[in-house]
Amino acid sequence: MSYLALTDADREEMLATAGVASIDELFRDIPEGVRFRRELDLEPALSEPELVAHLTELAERNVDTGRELSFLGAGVYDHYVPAVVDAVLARGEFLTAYTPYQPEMSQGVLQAIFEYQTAICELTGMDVSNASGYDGTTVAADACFVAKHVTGREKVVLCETVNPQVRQVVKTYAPGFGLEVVEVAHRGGVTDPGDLRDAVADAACVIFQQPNFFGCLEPAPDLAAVANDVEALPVAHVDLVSLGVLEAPGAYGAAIAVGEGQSAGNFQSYGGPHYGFLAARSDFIRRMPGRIVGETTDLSGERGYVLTLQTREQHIRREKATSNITTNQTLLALAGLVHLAWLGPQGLREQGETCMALGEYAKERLGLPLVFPDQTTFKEFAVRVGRSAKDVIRDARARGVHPGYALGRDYGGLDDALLVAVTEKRTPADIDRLAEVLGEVAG
Amino acid sequence: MSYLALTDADREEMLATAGVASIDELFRDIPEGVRFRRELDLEPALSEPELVAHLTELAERNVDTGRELSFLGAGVYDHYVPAVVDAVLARGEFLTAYTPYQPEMSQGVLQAIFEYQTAICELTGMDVSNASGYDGTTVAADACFVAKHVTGREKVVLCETVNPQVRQVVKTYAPGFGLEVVEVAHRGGVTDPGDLRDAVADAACVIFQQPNFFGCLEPAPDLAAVANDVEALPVAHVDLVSLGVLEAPGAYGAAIAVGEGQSAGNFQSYGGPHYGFLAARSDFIRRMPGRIVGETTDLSGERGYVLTLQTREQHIRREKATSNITTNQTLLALAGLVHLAWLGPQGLREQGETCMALGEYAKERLGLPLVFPDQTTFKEFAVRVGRSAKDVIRDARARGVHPGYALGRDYGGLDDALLVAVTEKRTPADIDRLAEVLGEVAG
Amino acid sequence: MRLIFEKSSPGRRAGSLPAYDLPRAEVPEELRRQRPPRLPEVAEPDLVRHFTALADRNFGVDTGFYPLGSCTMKHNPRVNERVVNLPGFRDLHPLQEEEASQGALELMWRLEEILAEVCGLDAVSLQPAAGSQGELTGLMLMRAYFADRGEADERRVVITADTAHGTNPASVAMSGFELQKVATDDRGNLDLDDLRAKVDGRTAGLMLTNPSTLGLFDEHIEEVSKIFHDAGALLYYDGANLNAVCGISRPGDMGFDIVHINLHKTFSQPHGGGGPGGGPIVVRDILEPFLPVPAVVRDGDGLRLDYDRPKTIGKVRGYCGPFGVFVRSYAFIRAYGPALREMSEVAVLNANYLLARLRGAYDLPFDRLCMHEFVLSARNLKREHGITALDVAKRLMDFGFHPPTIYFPLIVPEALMIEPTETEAKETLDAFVEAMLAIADEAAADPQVLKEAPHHRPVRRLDEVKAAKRAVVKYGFEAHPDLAHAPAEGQAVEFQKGA
Amino acid sequence: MRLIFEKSSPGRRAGSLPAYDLPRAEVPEELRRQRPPRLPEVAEPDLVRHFTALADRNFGVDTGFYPLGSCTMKHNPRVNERVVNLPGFRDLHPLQEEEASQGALELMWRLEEILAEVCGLDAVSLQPAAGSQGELTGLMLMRAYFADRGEADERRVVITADTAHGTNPASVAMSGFELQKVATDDRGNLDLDDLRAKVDGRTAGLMLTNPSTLGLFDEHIEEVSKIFHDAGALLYYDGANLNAVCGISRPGDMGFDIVHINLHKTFSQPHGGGGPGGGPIVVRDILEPFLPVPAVVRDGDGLRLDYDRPKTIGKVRGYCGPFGVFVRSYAFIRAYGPALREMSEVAVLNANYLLARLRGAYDLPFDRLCMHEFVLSARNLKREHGITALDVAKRLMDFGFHPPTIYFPLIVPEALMIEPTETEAKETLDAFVEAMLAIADEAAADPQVLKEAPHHRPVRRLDEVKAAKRAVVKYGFEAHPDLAHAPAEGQAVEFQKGA
Ligand SMILES: Cc1ncc(COP(=O)(O)O)c(C=O)c1O
Ligand SMILES: Cc1ncc(COP(=O)(O)O)c(C=O)c1O
Repeated sequence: MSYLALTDADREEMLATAGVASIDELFRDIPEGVRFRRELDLEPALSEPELVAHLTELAERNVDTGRELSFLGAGVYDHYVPAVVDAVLARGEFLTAYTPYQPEMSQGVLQAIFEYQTAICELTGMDVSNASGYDGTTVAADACFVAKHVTGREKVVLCETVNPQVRQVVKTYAPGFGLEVVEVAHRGGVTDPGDLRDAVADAACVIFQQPNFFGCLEPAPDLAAVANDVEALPVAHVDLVSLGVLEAPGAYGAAIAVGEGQSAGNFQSYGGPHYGFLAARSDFIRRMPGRIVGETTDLSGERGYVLTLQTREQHIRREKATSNITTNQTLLALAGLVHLAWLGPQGLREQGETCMALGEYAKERLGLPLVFPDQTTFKEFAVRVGRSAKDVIRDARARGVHPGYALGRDYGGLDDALLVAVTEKRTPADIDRLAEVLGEVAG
Repeated sequence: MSYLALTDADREEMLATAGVASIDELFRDIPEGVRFRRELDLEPALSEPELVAHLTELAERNVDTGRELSFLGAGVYDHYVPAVVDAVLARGEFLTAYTPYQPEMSQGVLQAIFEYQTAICELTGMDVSNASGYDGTTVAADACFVAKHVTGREKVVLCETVNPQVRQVVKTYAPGFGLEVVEVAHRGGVTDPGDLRDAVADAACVIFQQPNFFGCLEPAPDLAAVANDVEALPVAHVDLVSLGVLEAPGAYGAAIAVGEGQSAGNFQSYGGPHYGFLAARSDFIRRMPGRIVGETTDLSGERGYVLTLQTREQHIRREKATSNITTNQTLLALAGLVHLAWLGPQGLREQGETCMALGEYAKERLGLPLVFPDQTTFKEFAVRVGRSAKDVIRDARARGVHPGYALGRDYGGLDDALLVAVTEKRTPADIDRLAEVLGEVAG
Repeated sequence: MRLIFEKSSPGRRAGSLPAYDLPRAEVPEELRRQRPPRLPEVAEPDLVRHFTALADRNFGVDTGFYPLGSCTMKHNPRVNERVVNLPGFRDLHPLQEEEASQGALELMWRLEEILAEVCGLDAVSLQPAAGSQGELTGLMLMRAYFADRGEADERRVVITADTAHGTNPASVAMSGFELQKVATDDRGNLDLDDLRAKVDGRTAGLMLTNPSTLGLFDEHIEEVSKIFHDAGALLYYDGANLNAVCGISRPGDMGFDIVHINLHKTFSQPHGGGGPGGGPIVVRDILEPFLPVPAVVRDGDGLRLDYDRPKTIGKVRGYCGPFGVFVRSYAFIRAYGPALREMSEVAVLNANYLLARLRGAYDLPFDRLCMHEFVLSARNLKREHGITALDVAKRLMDFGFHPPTIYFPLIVPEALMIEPTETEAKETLDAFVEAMLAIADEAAADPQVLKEAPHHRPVRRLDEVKAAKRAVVKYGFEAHPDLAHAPAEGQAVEFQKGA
Repeated sequence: MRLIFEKSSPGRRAGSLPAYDLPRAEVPEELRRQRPPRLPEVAEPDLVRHFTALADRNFGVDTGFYPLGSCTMKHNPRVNERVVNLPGFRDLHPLQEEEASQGALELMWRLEEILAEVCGLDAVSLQPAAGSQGELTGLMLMRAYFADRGEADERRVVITADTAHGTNPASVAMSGFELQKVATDDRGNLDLDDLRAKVDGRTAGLMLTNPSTLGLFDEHIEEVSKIFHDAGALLYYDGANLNAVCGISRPGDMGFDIVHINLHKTFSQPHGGGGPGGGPIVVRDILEPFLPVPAVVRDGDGLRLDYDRPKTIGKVRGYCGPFGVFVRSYAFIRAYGPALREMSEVAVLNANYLLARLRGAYDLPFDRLCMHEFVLSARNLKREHGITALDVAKRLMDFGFHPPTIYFPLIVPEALMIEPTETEAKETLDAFVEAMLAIADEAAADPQVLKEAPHHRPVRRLDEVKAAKRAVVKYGFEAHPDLAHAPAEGQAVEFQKGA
C-alpha cells in the first residue's frame, strides 16, 4: 500500500518538464560513493487490512488497563478521558496542521492555545504559560534553564520526593546547562523545610512536587518560602487533577509551576505522547522557553491570535535562544483544554475530592501498614506488603489485579513498599477486590 | 448526567418572559386526567465513565468477529471497512445534520448523495438511484410497490433462493400493497428458467438474487428474459462486492436493481443500521420511492444540488405518494460511497476475485460434500457436515471458530447443510484452521 | 466544487486489500462483468480532502442552531459515538448464536422496558427502521388485529388530522386502508363534531400526533380516545413529538394503543444528513400477539429470540432492526435516568421563550402556550412586503442559523415551524430572536436582500424547478449536461421543507 | 470569535464523573485551594460547537496543499489513527510489567531495526520527543563520547552551516558546546576551504542537514566527513530532510555518526498544530554505550527494558518516549515496505516539477536540480514592485493554499522555501503553480492587493508587533484589555515563518 497520487502518465510528463530523462537522473548530484544501490531490507508492504491485523496482534500482546484491574500510577494515571476529546482531536484541521507560523491560516489552533494558556494560568496561579513542553520531565529541565539565566547561579536543588523520571531527566540536562544538582532526602515521606534550608544556599532553583511521588502532600508553602528567602526560584511540580482541591502554586509563592498534563485529557498510551505544562510569574515572560500565543488585532481592528515574543526563540535568537524547542505537544495540550472545559471548576473539584475519598477508603480496606502514616495523601499512597513488592505484584497480576508500583525500583529500603493509585474510575467494589487479592498475596 | 445548558438564573428569566410562574404551568393545556404524576421508573442517571463501563460490560457479553474466527455470512459480511470511512462519518457536519431540506445549508451531503447515486448506477448499470432505503429487505418490498403501479398487476414472484429475510419482509408488506406472493423453488441451488416461466404469467415483477442466498450464481440473464417476455419487471437483488466481477443487472435486462449495502462500507453491528440501495431504468424515475438528489444551478448560474422530483413524495403527494419514506440511511450510504471510492474499479474487481479464489480454496481444503456441486459460487458456498449443522456450529465455536450458517433454519431437508462465507479478511491459514476444526466436529 | 468523479484519474487508487497467491476462479462468460464500473480513482490524500471539503459545505447541529420543526435537532452526545463503536457491538454478526450475543439482547430488552414505561404501554418491537416504517407497521398491526376479530372487511378506514405529517396518509395508503381526514378547530385541537360525524363501524382507527404538528397538546384527547374506543376502533400515536412529554404525559394514558417513537428525534440518534433513524413501536397488550418477529424474551437467566408467534404480521426489516441506533438511544436515556422529564420540561421552556419573544413580529395562528415547538406565519410579511416564509428561511442562513421547517403544517399559510430543543443555551435562543426580528425589519426596509438570500453560503439560492425539469440525477461522465447554460426555470419552490 | 471563557456561565457543566458515597477527606487548611480556578463553564453542546468552529478556522493537510518547507507536510493516513487507538496501545501504562507489554516492546524493537536500516547505522534510541531534542541528545552523546576518551576539555566546538535551522545553534548552546559557523559556497555546498580552516583538535563535530535547508545535496559530503573524521571529530545528521533520500542515500554511508529523525515529517506522524512529534536518534556502534536508558533488548524469546548501561547519558524524556508516535510511524513504514524508496523518489520529482515551472517568475539563488524541496527568492518582486516574500505568502492564502516557509534559510533574501511532499497529485501542483504565477503578475499589476492580503480568511493580516509589545498572553476575565482601541503598531513582521 502507498499514499502516492501520481499516475505513470503524470510521472512521464513531470520528468520531461523537469528536464530529466529518468527518476534516477533527479539524483545526479548525489556522489556515486554514497548512493544506496540495493533495496532496503524491510518486510514487504502490507495492505490496510493486513496492517490492522498485524498491529492488533501486537496490541493484544499488551495487558492494558481495560484487561486487568489496575492501581498503577506513579506519574501516569488511568483517569477518564471524555469522548468529546476524541471528537475534537479527530478533526483533520487540528490533527493535520503544523505549528501556526502563518496566523491567518491557523486562528483555530492559536485561539485554542490562548485558551489553554489561560486555563493553565488559572489552575497554577501564574501569569504566563507556554503552549506546552514535551512532558512532565522536560519542563522541569526547562525550568532549571530559566532559573539559571534569571539567577545566574549554577546549582539546582531537587527534592528526592520528586518523580524519579523527572529527577533523572533533570540530571541528564544539567551538565549541558552548567548546572550541578543536589538532592534533598525526605523525612517520613515529605521534605523537611529545615533540610531544604541546609541545601538551598546560592541555588538557582528548588524543585519540589505537590502531591509528591509518594502521593504525600508536601509543606509546599514552607518549601517555597525557604527558597524565596535565598532568592532561589521555587519550582512546583504539580498534578492538574489536584488543583481543584489543592492550593495554586502561585498562591504560595512558587515562581514557576510545571507538571505532566497526562492526567488531564490524555490516555496512558505507554507513556506518550503527552504534554508538559510550564507557567511562570510575569517577571520571567521573556525567559520562557517554547511557543507562546498572544492576542492582537488585524488590519480591520478585529481580534486575532499569533505566536508572540518570538525573539526568545531559536529561529530568531539562534544560539542565544531561551530554548531549542520547536515542535511541542499542542494536540495533547488541546486535549487538556477540552478535558478541563468539560470538567469545569466544579467537576475538577469533585474529581479531586473523589480521588481523595477513594484513597482513604482504600487505606482502610487494605488494612496494610502505611509507609508514611503521618502524611495526608492525594490519589496515591504507599503501603508495606510484608515481602518483595515485585513478587506481590506478580502474584496479584496472576489474579487479574495490578496492585501498584514497587517503590523499591527507585528508593533504597522500600523493597516491600507498594505505591497504590486510585482514580475516579476505580469503584469502592474495585478497591474491595484489591483488598481481597492483597489479602491473599501480601506477606 | 444531562446535556442541558440552562442555568437556574436562565430558567427564572425565561419563565418570566414566557409569562408563567412555574415549569408546571407551561403544561396547563394538558388535561389533568392524562398528566403523569409519578417519577418515571427508570434506573438512576449514569455519569459518562459509568455509562461507558456499563456499555462495555454489555458489549463484552457478545462474541464479535474479532473474538472468534468467523465464516458467518448469509447476507451480512465481515468485509474490511477502511479507516477513512470512520474519519468521514465522524465529521459532525455530516453526522449531526438532518435531511437536506434547505439545499444552501446542505451542499455537502447533497453532493455526496449525488455521487453515491452515480456510483450505484455505474455498478448496477441503471439510470437512476435513490438516496438509499432502510436495508436490503425493504428495498425489495419497495420494488414490488413500484412494479405494482407500473404494471397494474397484483402478483409478485419470489425465487426461493432469495435471502429468507428479504422474502419474509416482502411477504409482510405485500398484503397492504394488494399483492399476492408466489415462490419458485430452486433446482440444485439455482432457479430454473422453466420453473420461473410456469409461475410468471401476469406477475408485476420477479425477484431473484445474484449471487443467491446459497452463494450460487443464478442464470440471471435467462431469468430476466423470462420476466421481460411477459412484461413482468425483473428485479435483481445483488451484492455490491460482486459487481466488479459479475455483470451489471442493467446489462442483462433487469428493470430494477436492489440490494443490501452493508458489504460496502458498513460494519456488521448486529444487523444495522445499514443501507439498502434501489436503482432503476429511467422509465420508472417518477415512480421511484425515497429521496433523489438532482443537479441544478444557483442564482449566479453555479452548479449545485437539491432534493428533486419531490412531487413523488409523501410531504407533497400525501396518500398518492410513491412511498411513505422520509428518514432513510444517508450516513450509511455515504459510508458506502467513501468505501467504493477508496476501492476504485480495480480494487473492487480484485476484492471479488479474492473472495472467489478463497472460496474455491476453502471448498478444496474442507473436502466436505458440496450441497450444490454443479454451481459456480461467489464468496459463499454450502457443504454437508454429516450431522446437525446446529450441533456442528456449537462444537466448532467451542474451538474458537464460527463455521457458518445452518441452512436448516430456513430450508427443509438441509439440516446438515452449512453455509460458509469467506471474505478477503479470511486468510488461507484461517481456512486451514476451519478445515482442521470441521475435520474434528463434522460427522 | 468538483465531483469526486471529476477528480478521478485512471490508475490512481486509495485502497489496498490482501492478495493471496491462489489460482484464480473463473466466472462463466455470460455472467462476467463486461465493462468495469467507472468508480472514482483517487489516492487517499485526495479522498480525505474531498470529503473534508464536502463536510465544510454542510451544516449540522455541531455547526450551530438547527430549529427544524418536528425534527428535534438536539445535541448528539459524543459518548454515544464511543460506545456504539465498541467491537462487541460494531463487529457483532446479526446471526451470531444467541448465547454469544447476550449483551446485545440485554440492551434491546432494557431499551424495550424503558420505552414501554415512557409510553405507558405493554409491549415493544424495536424492528422498524424509522418513524414512517413504524407507522406502516402499526397499521399492519391494526389490520391483523381486526382480521383476527373477523372485522377485516368492515374496518377499512383510518382517520388522520388535516395537520398530519405526510407520512401518515402515505402509510395509510401503503397499508391498504382508506383515508379520511378530520378538521382542526380554532384552538388547534381536533374538531370533535367533525370527528363524531366520521367515526363509525368502518373506522379502524385514528392516527394522531400529540402534541400536534402545531406544537399544541389536544385539550380533548380523553374525549377523542373515548370516541374511537366506543366505536371499537384503535388509536395510533405518531411519536415524532414525544420530546415534549417524556415523564409528563404518556400516550398510553392518553388512550393510544399503538405508538411509534423516532429514536433519532427524542432519543438523540444523530440523523446523519437523512438517516439512520429508528422507529420502534410500543403497543397495548391486545396487540402484542401481532408484533413482528423475532421478539426478545427471557429464558431462564438468559435471553433469546422468539420466532414462534403464530399471529405475527411477519418482519418489516432484516434481523432485529437498526441495532447501532438502539445503542446510542439507550446510552442517551441512561445518562438522564428519571430526569428525562427535565429534558422535556426544558424543551418546552425553550420553545415558549422563543414564542414569547417572536410573537410580536410574526403572526401566531393559534394563540396558546406551545409545547416543544410552535408554528408562526409569515403571512403578515407576505401581505405587507411580498416576503414569503421561504425568503425568511433563506435569509436566516446569512445569520448562521439553519432555517425552521416551512410550509408545514399545511393548514397554516407561510408556516414557520420552530423547534429549539432542550440542548440550546439561552444565549443561542436570544441570538436567533435577534436575527428573526432583524429579518422582519429588513422585510420592510430592504425586501430585495431577502428575496435574493442567502448571500453568505457556498451557493446562492438554488433553482429547484430546473432540477425537477432536467432531472439530472447522476454524473454523465463524457456526456454530462451543462446546466449553467440552460435557461433558469425559477427559484426554490414554496413547499414543505423540513419535518 | 468569542473565547470559550466568554461563553461560560456559572453553574453550567458538560462533564460528569461518578460520585461514590464515601466520607469526605479533608485537605489541611494551609494547603487547600482558596479561590476556585475560573475554568470554562459550558454544556457539552456548546463545547462541541466551540471546538468545531475553531477547527473551521484552521487549515491542515486535510484542508489543502501545505508546502511548508522543511516541515514535510504529507498526508496522514487514517489507518494510523485507527491502530494507535487500539486499547492495547492506548490504555497501556508505561510502567506495566515487561511480560505484560511485549507487544509494545516488539513494536519499538522493530521500529528501531527499520530506522537503523534506513540510516545505515547500528543502534537507536526512540526516546527523544522531537527533532530538537534529538539534536540535544546527540550532542550529549558527543560530550559523553569525548569525556569517555578523556578529551572532554579539548573537544569544545561544534560546527554548523550558515544555512542551519535555528535549533542547531540553540542545541549547541544548551549542551554546553561552543558554536562555530561555516559558510556555504556558490553551489550551495559547504565551503570546503572555510571548513578546513575551522576544523582542528578543538572540534567535537559537525551538525549538518543533508540535503541542506536549501534542498540541495552536498556534493562533497564524502570529503566533508573525511575532514572531520581525520580530525577525530564526529558528524551529526539533522534528519529533517530525510524524506528526500530514503532508500537512495543513507546518512551512515555518507559518514555521519549520529542522526535524528523527525518521525512527524518523514514518517507521517500528524503534527497536530505544533506537536506531538518524535525525534529518535540513530548512531554508529561507538556511540551505543552512551544512549539513553532504557534500551529495548532481546532476552530469550522475549524482550525487556535494559537500564544497566554504565556509560549512559541518562534520560531525556519520561519512560520510553512518545509511544503513540511510534505506532503511527511504524504503521506508515510497514504500509510502504521497501517502496519507501519510491516515496522519496516521488517527493523529489514533485519538487523538481514545481521548481521547473516556477523558476521563470521567481529568482532561483542556486540553480541546480533540487531534492525534496527548493528555495526561491522574491527579491526580484521586492526590487521591482516592493512586494516581499511575506506578501506573496499572505496572498497565497486567498488562493486556498498554505504558504511555504519564508525568510529561511537566512542566507537567501526574501526566501520562499517550498516542499510539496510525495502525496500531492499533479493537479494540485499545477493549481499551486497557477497561483504563484498569478501572484507574480499581480505584483506588477496591483501590488496593493498583495500588501493587504489575505482577503478571504477569517481574519485579515494580523499585527504581530502589537502582539509582542502588548504581550496579552491569557484572557483577563473582568480585566481583559481591549486591543481593538490600542494603536496599530505595524503589520506581520518579516522573519522566518515555517520550518
Ligand atoms: C410528525 C412526523 N411524523 C412522522 C415522521 C416520519 O418519521 P421518520 O422520518 O422517522 O420516518 C416525521 C419526521 O419527519 C414527523 O415529523
Ligand atoms: C532542518 C530542521 N532541523 C530541526 C528541526 C526541529 O525539529 P522538531 O520540530 O522536530 O524539533 C526542524 C523542524 O522544524 C527542521 O526543519
